[in-house]
Amino acid sequence: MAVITYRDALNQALREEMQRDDRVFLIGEEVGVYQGAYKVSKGLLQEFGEMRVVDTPITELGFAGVGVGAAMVGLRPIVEFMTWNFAVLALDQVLNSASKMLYMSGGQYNVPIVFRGPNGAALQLSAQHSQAFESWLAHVPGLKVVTPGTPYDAKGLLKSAIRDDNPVCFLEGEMLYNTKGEVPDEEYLVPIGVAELKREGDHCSIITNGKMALVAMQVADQLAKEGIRVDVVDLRTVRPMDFEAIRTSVQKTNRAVVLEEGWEIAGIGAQVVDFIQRECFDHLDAPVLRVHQADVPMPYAKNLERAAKPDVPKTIAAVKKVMYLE
Amino acid sequence: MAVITYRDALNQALREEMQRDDRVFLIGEEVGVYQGAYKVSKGLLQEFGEMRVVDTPITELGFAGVGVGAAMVGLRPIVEFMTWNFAVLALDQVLNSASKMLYMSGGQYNVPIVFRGPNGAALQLSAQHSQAFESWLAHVPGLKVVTPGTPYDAKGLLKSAIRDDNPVCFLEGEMLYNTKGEVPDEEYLVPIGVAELKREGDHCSIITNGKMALVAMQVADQLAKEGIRVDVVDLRTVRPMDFEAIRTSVQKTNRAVVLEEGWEIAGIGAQVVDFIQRECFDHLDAPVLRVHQADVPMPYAKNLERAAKPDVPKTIAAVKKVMYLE
Amino acid sequence: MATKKKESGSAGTQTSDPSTNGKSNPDLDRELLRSMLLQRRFEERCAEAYALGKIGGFCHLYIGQEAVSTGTLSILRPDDYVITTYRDHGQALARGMSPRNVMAELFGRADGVVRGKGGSMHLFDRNVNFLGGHGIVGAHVPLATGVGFAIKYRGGDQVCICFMGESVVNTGAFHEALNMAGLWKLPVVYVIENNRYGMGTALERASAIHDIYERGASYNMPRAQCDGQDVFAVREATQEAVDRARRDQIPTLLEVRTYRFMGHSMSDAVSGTYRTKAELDEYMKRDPIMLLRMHMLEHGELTDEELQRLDAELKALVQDAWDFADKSPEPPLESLYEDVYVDTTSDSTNQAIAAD
Amino acid sequence: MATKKKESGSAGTQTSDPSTNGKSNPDLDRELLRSMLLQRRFEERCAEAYALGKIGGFCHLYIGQEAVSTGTLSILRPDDYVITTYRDHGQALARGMSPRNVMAELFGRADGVVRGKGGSMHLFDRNVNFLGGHGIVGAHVPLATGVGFAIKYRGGDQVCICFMGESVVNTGAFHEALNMAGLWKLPVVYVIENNRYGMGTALERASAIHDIYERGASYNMPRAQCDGQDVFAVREATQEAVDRARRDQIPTLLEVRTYRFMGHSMSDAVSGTYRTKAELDEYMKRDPIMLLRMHMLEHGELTDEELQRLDAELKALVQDAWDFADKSPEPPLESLYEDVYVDTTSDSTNQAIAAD
Ligand SMILES: Cc1ncc(C[n+]2csc(CCOP(=O)(O)OP(=O)(O)O)c2C)c(N)n1
Ligand SMILES: Cc1ncc(C[n+]2csc(CCOP(=O)(O)OP(=O)(O)O)c2C)c(N)n1
Ligand SMILES: [Mg+2]
Ligand SMILES: [Mg+2]
Repeated sequence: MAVITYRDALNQALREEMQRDDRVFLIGEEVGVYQGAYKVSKGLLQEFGEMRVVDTPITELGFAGVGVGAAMVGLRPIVEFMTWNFAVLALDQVLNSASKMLYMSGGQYNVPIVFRGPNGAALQLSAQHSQAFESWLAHVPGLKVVTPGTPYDAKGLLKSAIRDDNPVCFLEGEMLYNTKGEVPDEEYLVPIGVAELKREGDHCSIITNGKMALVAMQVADQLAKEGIRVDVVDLRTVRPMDFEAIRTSVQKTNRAVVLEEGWEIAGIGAQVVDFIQRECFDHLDAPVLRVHQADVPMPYAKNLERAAKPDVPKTIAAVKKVMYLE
Repeated sequence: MAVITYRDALNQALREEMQRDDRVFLIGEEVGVYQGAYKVSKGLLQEFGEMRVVDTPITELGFAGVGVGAAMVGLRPIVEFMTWNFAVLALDQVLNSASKMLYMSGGQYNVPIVFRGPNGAALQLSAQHSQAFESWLAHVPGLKVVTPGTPYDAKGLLKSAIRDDNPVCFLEGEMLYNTKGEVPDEEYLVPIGVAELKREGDHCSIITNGKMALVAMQVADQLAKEGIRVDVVDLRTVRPMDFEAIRTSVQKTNRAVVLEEGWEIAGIGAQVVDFIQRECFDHLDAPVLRVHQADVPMPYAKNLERAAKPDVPKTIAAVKKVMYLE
Repeated sequence: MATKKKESGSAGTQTSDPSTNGKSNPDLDRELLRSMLLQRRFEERCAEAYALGKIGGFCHLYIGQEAVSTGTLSILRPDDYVITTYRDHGQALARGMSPRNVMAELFGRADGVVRGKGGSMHLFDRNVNFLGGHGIVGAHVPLATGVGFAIKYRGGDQVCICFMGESVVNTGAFHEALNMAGLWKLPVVYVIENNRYGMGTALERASAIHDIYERGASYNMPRAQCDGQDVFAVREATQEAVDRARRDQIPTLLEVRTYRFMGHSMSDAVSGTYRTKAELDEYMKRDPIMLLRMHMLEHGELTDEELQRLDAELKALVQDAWDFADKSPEPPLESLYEDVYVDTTSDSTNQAIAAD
Repeated sequence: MATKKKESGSAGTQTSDPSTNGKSNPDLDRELLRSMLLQRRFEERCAEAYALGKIGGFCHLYIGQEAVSTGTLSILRPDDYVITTYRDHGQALARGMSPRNVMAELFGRADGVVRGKGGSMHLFDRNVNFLGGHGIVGAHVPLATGVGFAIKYRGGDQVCICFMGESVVNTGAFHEALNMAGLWKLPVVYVIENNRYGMGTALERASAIHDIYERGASYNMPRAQCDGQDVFAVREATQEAVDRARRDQIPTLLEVRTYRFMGHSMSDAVSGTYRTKAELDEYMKRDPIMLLRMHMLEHGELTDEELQRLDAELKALVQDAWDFADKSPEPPLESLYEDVYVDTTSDSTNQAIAAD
């Protein structure tokens, strides 16, 4: 297996699916001539031409709608948002057009579209460029919401997303693009809606997704040194959520910490907690705790940003707390 | 005390605050000549003139931004969205401008603005006109989110919202406008962030907000006939949330049902559950259950819509289940 | 009956009178009349059904604007696309959707064209490439641009017609969508049904300019304005725009000046708040159906007796639709959870759903 | 150096040459030069600080466009308002923000003009009515319209200048905001800094029309285009627009043609991907600071020696800002939770925060 970056894994997925199906095209800001703001679409314009790699004006609402319209009549658009922060402008098309079209049309018009781009905070980009949107998107029936944390998952899930006949929101991470991991040479898919137990342990479950899966793995490593063995359940998809994987893990460990990138209030972590307390009530030895961004817009200064983000020490502290170790 | 409608209560609040402070103005679609799509602003154009009751083009993003800009330089805008469904188009201004301005400007520019309008489902308006937005809005630090369920709360909270120096999202209900209740003749305020125990009981807590407070009251009435006494905690504000009121009730009843209007996944109900299991872990005699909209876009047909909405029978069933009565 | 036109680059205003250009076409005219009268009779019964509580929610009638739907859509081929707003009954019928299934939809029944899921505002029919029925003002305009993009992508010669009210020209979505269509040269005809009011707001109170087709200039787009009460004028203007789109993949912004004879929706008074009874009466003198009928009578294309017969036939058709809708069952409760997701992928054998 | 103008209603194109209109004004010219050179020297050090990791995040330099900030803002009164994009260092300095506090902000320190909360993209300063520094393309344009609304509401004669890149003219926010300003006649000057590229996308690949000031026609708005490398041309065009706004509360769309000499942000190559080195070199021949300097030398307003002295002085000023920033502490950790909400209401004694 080759070791490649998350960025290259996405690039491979795009290229392979565009080769496989000529209804698939990529549209967004700077995806063509510029090769992608984060170079995810590198080389695609050269290989597939201007009709299939489409540079747009800065019109998130407009080009998201163009994607939905094209999907209604048989194409399979991949809409790149330079970041999900800008996609707020396009939410009406994601929510009121894409997610509801199949339902409103009584099953006649499905919308096979992927909305993708980096999500959440990078480094010192401050308030308007650092938001994590999985909680908003996961709230919405009709959407699927995917948050891969590794190159392997990124490639396999993006391919599944492109083939899916429903609208899929695909959340990447600027901080993930350069991370590396093993990716098979042969074709593979990672199914949407299936979590992965990325680390096995029996003392506590850490339920997480996306970029935070990396944090969870570091947490697991450090805790292992202290003899604490944790399950790391990487949800990978937050809608539909793999509740069975959560149940299995928590019924084994009897304790859980939910680690998410975004804000606390009505975050997806709250949903995970809701499920656990409802379905594993008698198994729980301690309240479930959550680790998340501080309840503030993201600040610019390095020290403040660090303090605002969920991280390894905060997660370790939460694990120890649910284990009544302090 | 006069018995008036929720609509008139809002109208009084608008009028009184506009009389009190000439920096306050109302802006939105059809608020003037048409007297409001739901007649909430009836008579205000006549009393305050065109500069303070401003009809806009259909440009939610634009006029929300106009409000934020005006608020930055000292006015106190009330931005009416004809419904919150259309406010999706304006979310960038709510989220990236209003909620973050104070933070980004290092405390220099606060945004004293109220975004208001009907939220959630009315009758048979189908998918694009029936959504409840409190969960999305409550997710966001920098916003306050208010959901009054009675005329008394509507008036008192709207007056507080207009006087608040922060951005406040004020969610009304089309189905509430004609409901009636007692409203004092003299001036009063209802503080933002304070729940009200609207019914006292000791068997189970129902935690709810907005329009669902009415449902909860009916539930309480019906259950009372069967000898089941419930606490009805009407949150009234969902950000900041009155966690102490929740704690007090649940530590008394040891059982809770959370009733909300919107969808389940990452809904504010999940946040309430998260709090309860964390803070009242040892007090709980049963898992907390939730009642919410079915996880589908809202359908048009009467029978389907009824089946999709949270209602009295579903809530009663949930209460009985947490009481292990079936 | 006159058409005023201004095309990109040309400064002049051209006037023509297609309705009296000598060539009489009785068969076509009867088709047009039939189409318009069907809409009228259908919607008169909608108003009745609404009053009876058989139709619920928002219901926006099209009465007064029928020359626009019929005039434009009579130019299209079956494989062309149509997309519109919540005020969609007229276009749905003019495009050939079944009155039975449309009425059943309005009644919220299982045989509704969208299975009772959408109601009045969300009529869709894949059989006639009718892409809805959209409720968020402006939101369907980018969709139309996307349909135009797909046509060009596939190298087809189809055309997409996108209907919208005049309020839409102030929305960001309109601007973004038309800029892309102008930039990329897509085969879309954007038809503004300028009925002078967006709900209770007169055009002049919402738009900084009043000849709104001029906004096409910002998008390097041919543009025209025509009389929307005159079905021939609408046809002529549409034909030019459709030809340009089909042949040269050039989009057009077409402003059709019309008027709605009913309130904005069933809960809006017909007149009094934002427009006078006198204004309404004035416009009703130019009822598009009456104008066409007069033209046909004048040109000997129609006798009074034929008209009576047509009217009776259409009334019966609408009654049949009503009866059908009335008898159609409520949607089954399990359908609540259907149509949220399809469980196919592009790998599956069920590819038809994604194909066009 | 020429100004091309087109005002609403008039079809002609007018050419003038304000820089050689005979009247020499050495004091003013020195002020302008000082302002522009300060920006240049400041940003050269920003690039250095970024390379050293003292500045983080996104950092968009303004080098090459200094005649726009200086030219426009030199026309304003202290009580006027300014609002802009993430590319805000130049305007911040030209408006009179302290280089020390700006640099401290870029360094993410407690003495930063927004306490380390915002960084490069979000400079705000209430003391000079500088309303930010906004990161979402297009989003601040409605804010400017709102500021114009507030001015009119209060019956004042202030003006708001809203800077934006040329990409902004394609956004829905721009369209919605300008329509309202045109409709309501608000005292706002919308200044498009057309530097030909939105990140890597040339104007011609993003906008269906290329003389983008013409979009003003859709909003019944006076409009003009001018040379953005010529500070005098910028001043003249701004003066007209500001007068119109202040006197008659009429908004203007002013397109200023300029060029950025650096990459879009610090992570973007200066040339190679989407523009050639040759193109860049061509434009650098019209460096606005060089042009002004030449003008002053030619007119005997400045000696080489004076120039050296000015440059040395500004370099020292920037060094002082750097040192100040470097010494400023990190923001205290408890400030993380400050500035999320104010705990005042309009009842409280602390009304100043809401007053203007
Ligand atoms: C974004 C948005 N804002 C507001 C509304 C409420 N609304 C529905 S129709 C309408 C008026 C539209 O007028 P126009 O575009 O002229 O179309 P007409 O109704 O005249 O056919 C309004 C304000 C909406 N549906 N969507
Ligand atoms: C809505 C939105 N989309 C995309 C971006 C990313 N972005 C930041 S600047 C920029 C280019 C803007 O170009 P222009 O308006 O010409 O201004 P310039 O950078 O040339 O000064 C883009 C695409 C953004 N910040 N906001
Ligand atoms: Mg209209
Ligand atoms: Mg630019």
